[in-house]
Amino acid sequence: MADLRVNVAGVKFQNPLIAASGTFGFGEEYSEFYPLSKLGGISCKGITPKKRDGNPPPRIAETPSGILNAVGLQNPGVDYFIKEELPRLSKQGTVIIANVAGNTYEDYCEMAEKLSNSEVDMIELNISCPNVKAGGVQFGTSCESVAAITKAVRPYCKKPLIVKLSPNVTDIASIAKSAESEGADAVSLINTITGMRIDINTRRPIIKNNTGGLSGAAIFPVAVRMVWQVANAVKIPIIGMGGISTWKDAVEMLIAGATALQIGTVLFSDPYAPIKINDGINAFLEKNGIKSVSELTGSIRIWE
Amino acid sequence: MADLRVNVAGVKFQNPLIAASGTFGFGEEYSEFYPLSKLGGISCKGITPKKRDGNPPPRIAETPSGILNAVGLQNPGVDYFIKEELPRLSKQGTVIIANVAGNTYEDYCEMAEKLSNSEVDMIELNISCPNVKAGGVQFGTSCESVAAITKAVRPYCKKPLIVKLSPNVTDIASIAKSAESEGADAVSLINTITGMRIDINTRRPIIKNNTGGLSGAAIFPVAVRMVWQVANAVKIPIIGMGGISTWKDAVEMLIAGATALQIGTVLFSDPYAPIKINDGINAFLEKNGIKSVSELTGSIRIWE
Amino acid sequence: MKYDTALCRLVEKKEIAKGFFDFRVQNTDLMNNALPGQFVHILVPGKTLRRPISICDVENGCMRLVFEIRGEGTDILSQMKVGDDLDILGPLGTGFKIEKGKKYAFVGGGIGTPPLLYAAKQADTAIAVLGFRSSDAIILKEDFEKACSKVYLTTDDGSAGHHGFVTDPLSEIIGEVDEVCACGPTPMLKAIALIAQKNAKPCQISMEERMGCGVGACLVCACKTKINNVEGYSHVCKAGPVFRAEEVVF
Amino acid sequence: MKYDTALCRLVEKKEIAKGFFDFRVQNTDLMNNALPGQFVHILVPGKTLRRPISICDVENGCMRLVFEIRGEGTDILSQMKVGDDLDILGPLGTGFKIEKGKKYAFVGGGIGTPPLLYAAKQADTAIAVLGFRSSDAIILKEDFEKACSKVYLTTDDGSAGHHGFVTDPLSEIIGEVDEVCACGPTPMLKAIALIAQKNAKPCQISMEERMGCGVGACLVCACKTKINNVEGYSHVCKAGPVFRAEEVVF
Ligand SMILES: Cc1cc2nc3c(=O)[nH]c(=O)nc-3n(C[C@H](O)[C@H](O)[C@H](O)COP(=O)(O)OP(=O)(O)OC[C@H]3O[C@@H](n4cnc5c(N)ncnc54)[C@H](O)[C@@H]3O)c2cc1C
Ligand SMILES: Cc1cc2nc3c(=O)[nH]c(=O)nc-3n(C[C@H](O)[C@H](O)[C@H](O)COP(=O)(O)OP(=O)(O)OC[C@H]3O[C@@H](n4cnc5c(N)ncnc54)[C@H](O)[C@@H]3O)c2cc1C
Ligand SMILES: Cc1cc2nc3c(=O)[nH]c(=O)nc-3n(C[C@H](O)[C@H](O)[C@H](O)COP(=O)(O)O)c2cc1C
Ligand SMILES: Cc1cc2nc3c(=O)[nH]c(=O)nc-3n(C[C@H](O)[C@H](O)[C@H](O)COP(=O)(O)O)c2cc1C
Ligand code: FES
Ligand code: FES
Repeated sequence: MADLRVNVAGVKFQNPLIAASGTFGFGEEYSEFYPLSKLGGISCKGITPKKRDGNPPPRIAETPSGILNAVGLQNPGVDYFIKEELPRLSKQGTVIIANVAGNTYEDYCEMAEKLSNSEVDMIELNISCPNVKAGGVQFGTSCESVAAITKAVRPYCKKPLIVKLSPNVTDIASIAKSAESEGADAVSLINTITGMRIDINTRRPIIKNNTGGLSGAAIFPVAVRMVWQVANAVKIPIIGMGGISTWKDAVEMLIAGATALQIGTVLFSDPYAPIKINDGINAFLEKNGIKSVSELTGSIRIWE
Repeated sequence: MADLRVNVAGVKFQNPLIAASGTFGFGEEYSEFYPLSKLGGISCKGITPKKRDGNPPPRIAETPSGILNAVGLQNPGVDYFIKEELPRLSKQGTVIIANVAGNTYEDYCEMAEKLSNSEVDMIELNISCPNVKAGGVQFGTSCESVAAITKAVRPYCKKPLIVKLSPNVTDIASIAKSAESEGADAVSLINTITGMRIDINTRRPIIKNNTGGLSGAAIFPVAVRMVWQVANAVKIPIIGMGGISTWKDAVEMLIAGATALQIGTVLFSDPYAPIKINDGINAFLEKNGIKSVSELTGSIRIWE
Repeated sequence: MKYDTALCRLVEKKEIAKGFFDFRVQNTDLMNNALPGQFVHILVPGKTLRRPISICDVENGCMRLVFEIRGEGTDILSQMKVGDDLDILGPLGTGFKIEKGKKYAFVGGGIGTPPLLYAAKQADTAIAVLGFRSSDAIILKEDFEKACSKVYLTTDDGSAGHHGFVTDPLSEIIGEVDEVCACGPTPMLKAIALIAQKNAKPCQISMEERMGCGVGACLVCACKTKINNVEGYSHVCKAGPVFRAEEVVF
Repeated sequence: MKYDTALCRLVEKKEIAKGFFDFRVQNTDLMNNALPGQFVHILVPGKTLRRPISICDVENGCMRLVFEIRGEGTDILSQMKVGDDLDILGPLGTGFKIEKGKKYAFVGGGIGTPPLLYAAKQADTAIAVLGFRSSDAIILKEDFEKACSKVYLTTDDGSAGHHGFVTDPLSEIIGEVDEVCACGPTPMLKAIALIAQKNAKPCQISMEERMGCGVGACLVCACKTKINNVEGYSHVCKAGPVFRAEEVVF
């Protein structure tokens, strides 16, 4: 058995596989399949200061090798999360990451403060959600705004702070640098790429929100490229995600520069994907005589 | 038979299906399958002021529902194109679009001038090629640079001018507006999305250029979204492309706001795709009692 | 376990009307827990999302799944061959609550009829009202005749049974029954809910929404509801697909 | 037409060594034009890109394709069943030029041997030098024995034939032949080209590169060449796959 443990900003994960925010709820439903301790961690459904109902349905559409979603951050609010979900979650033997989204700086700061006094292990700033009208992705698409929000939240955040980046930008490396320069402990990427599908008979967008976020295997090559670009630009660790579907994809993303991984969409076709991917990584490491998964991180040999 | 003719910036196409630049060469190879007059038009392989050898191989990799390529603008140069390829091409009974790429403003202006005195029907400014070191996509990723290059080329270009946009940007609608404001007669989008794949055994990028441009069905929902955004922002016609693989995709792209379409990657799996797509569009129009394909353009009914 | 994934062997396949398929698949573990009105989530080769299909019946060691070709996914599914294995996640969701000693009306429209069959078989007394587009789209009629004391048939075009909608026979018999269970297109469900309400009869309806995970984690399958006077979105895959009619905000 | 797409029925399928498949497909129109060293571009269900496979032989109304499972595409291909139709684009590229009255050495390494068979059958006099990893990866030996006056066999591990590389027997016999035709891994081709050059024998080699269109339009299948003293990229799918050895820049 190879060593699958990874360390992201001082937080120890028993393996690099983290369930991606929004695809795993608060873990309860998937604990029916396997103990949550099999996972490196769980990035919980994005929470906001108050309960949110989310967008009207339909919220999902299929695309070639991918899906669009526009849930719109439906969630019970940060207080409910801390009181009702976290006590159970923090006993599962896996790293718990709170994923937070707000409309204003104050929203983010308030949540960071509350969560800093809770049992969560890390806080992930979701400044890249494309499916809400105010806030969300707006904070995530320029270097200035990313620097500003990171700076604003940093003093309130006593937990390791992850900034989650949007791929809907011209230069993700500079944006990652802005987050790093204002004190982010890690970055995670990529969130979904904005997309659209239209029903040709009704001429209506399939998703009621008109646009949705593209995730799944289709975006994998874009995610690998962005993780690699960001790895070249920052020193803080990267949690890589976007379309990882097989253990090979996982290895590829680690080689590109990721220290840990999140997987989302693949869970919908195979709830057991994290287990299978961990097994696959382990077999790959053993076969190649590599002792620890962290040796893969950033080991890409680019062509000069 | 429904009316499949479309008009882009005064140029008449017998149907909306145009072969995408770089996937169809100068048409010769595909004329083995069907007369080129079956196509609405051909956007020729991107040309530069002088002959270019392009990038070292491998230049292509497969991804889920897509491909990455980094040809690097291998081409025989504008003079050769005008002298050796165009005479044959302009006799094929289809619209001929010259796709031009350069390293400097002068490069673009020189080619626009030469081509303005040639038989080509339109000129497509490729300011979005991600696979060359100098020039290429650099011109295409900010409003200022797009405005500047369009402005520079405009006086030299006596043919209808199409500006081809890169999807690797934060706000494609503003970029389209910049092109429009400096006199572009049409915009075409999307070029490829930059991506990367790594061989997990050698830890080398599969493509020798390290990164490549993602095309094919995987990017279709992103292309639809961008065409829709641009259609909301500009008055000039849009040539929509990016992952169109079936007649349904074609109809969807038209509804999103495109006046004409380009198809590229699908040709690699099915050289007959343009014919089949035209037949499918025609059947759809007939079934729904729609007289002309142009009635579809921009007919999306968004959710308020 | 409440639900799990499993490979289920396709042991019998019939096209019971043009474009309507009747699959029998084998997997005792999954079936043993299955309740009427629950569904399974089927992996379709080449597709990212599973497809939700109701459990039509559990019988002779087989689970029965009846579906119509509606798009690419169901088309691929219809091409599976006897002997192939289907990757199924289930049983999922909250189904119909069928109580002892009660008399039920099962009202189904088109491809909404399959989930009612298993429920009808569990009811002590059952009347079925089944509506179809036309005579060539009629499915499961004999099955309901076996399971119910009476079956009313309607077609939109009058090519079989009563010419009209399921609401016509339902209005006539609603006085006789204790409760209504319905599945079908949303406008039909809305009309049925209204009839039930007017007659002060409890009514359970099965809703449809596009799904991701199928287990309640991803929140994409939202259905507007009003429960205990609080408006919000409930999840068709976990709180549903069957809701009490008065809970659904149409 | 020089080339076209067509559905070709898979009429015979054998696993001739572990992971090596021998397909016979039927389509007279495509085959009638096929020349030795040309290839076909096969659509693999679920994949965006076709897979290039050499034409191994044309015989008894069938085209023979021999391939090794190397990744996902060839894996899917290997699962096709007799009776299935393969969507094939071909015949493509420029093959071996086999001239009357000449004596050829056909030198193949591993999965590089198949394209040489059809060429060897067309040569008036043929000697084959075939190299494999080990005895359990030997393919087409009997076929070459029928087509050639002599077959030299080598294995990397010595488990069959000569222990060593194809270059050993080739060096011995090169004096006897008029021309060399080779296909296999690039380092092998490079070594063979050198031997041919030293012995002043013409040499044709078949190159591999990742492909898009397969017909010469997309320019992705570049191979560095020096033709008439001009260095540049030639296209494996159209100018190749077979090049004169001195034209290839290794
Ligand atoms: C709880 C539940 C039970 C169902 N039971 C049955 C049944 O027993 N028999 C049957 O024939 N159909 C049933 N359906 C509908 C069935 O799921 C859809 O017809 C099917 O998903 C369409 O898939 P497609 O790929 O053919 O269509 P496409 O339109 O190509 O599908 C695209 C996407 O939209 C989703 N989608 C499209 N239509 C629907 C729909 N009506 N409901 C939910 N998702 C949809 C698909 O699942 C897929 O993700 C049920 C739906 C739900 C929610
Ligand atoms: C002209 C020509 C003739 C060939 N003839 C034969 C033959 O007769 N028998 C045989 O077994 N193989 C042959 N090959 C190699 C064969 O094409 C590859 O093994 C096959 O494409 C691998 O596909 P995959 O999906 O299994 O592998 P993957 O690695 O999953 O393929 C990913 C992509 O890379 C491409 N690729 C990977 N390896 C190669 C390669 N070596 N050459 C070209 N493209 C590659 C694939 O086509 C695909 O586009 C030939 C290649 C060429 C260029
Ligand atoms: C249904 C759904 C809901 C999501 N909700 C959130 C969210 O609340 N917060 C967030 O940061 N990302 C959210 N995401 C994005 C994912 O966490 C992830 O970044 C993205 O899906 C790419 O990974 P994947 O391709 O493995 O799914 C959501 C994705 C999906 C599919
Ligand atoms: C092999 C290849 C070469 C390309 N070369 C060019 C080019 O020279 N100029 C250009 O503007 N776009 C080029 N493109 C981009 C296409 O024209 C098109 O914008 C893109 O592929 C998206 O369309 P598709 O998904 O239908 O292929 C190339 C694409 C491919 C796949
Ligand atoms: S489908 Fe995921 S919550 Fe219902
Ligand atoms: S594969 Fe397109 S030019 Fe060779």
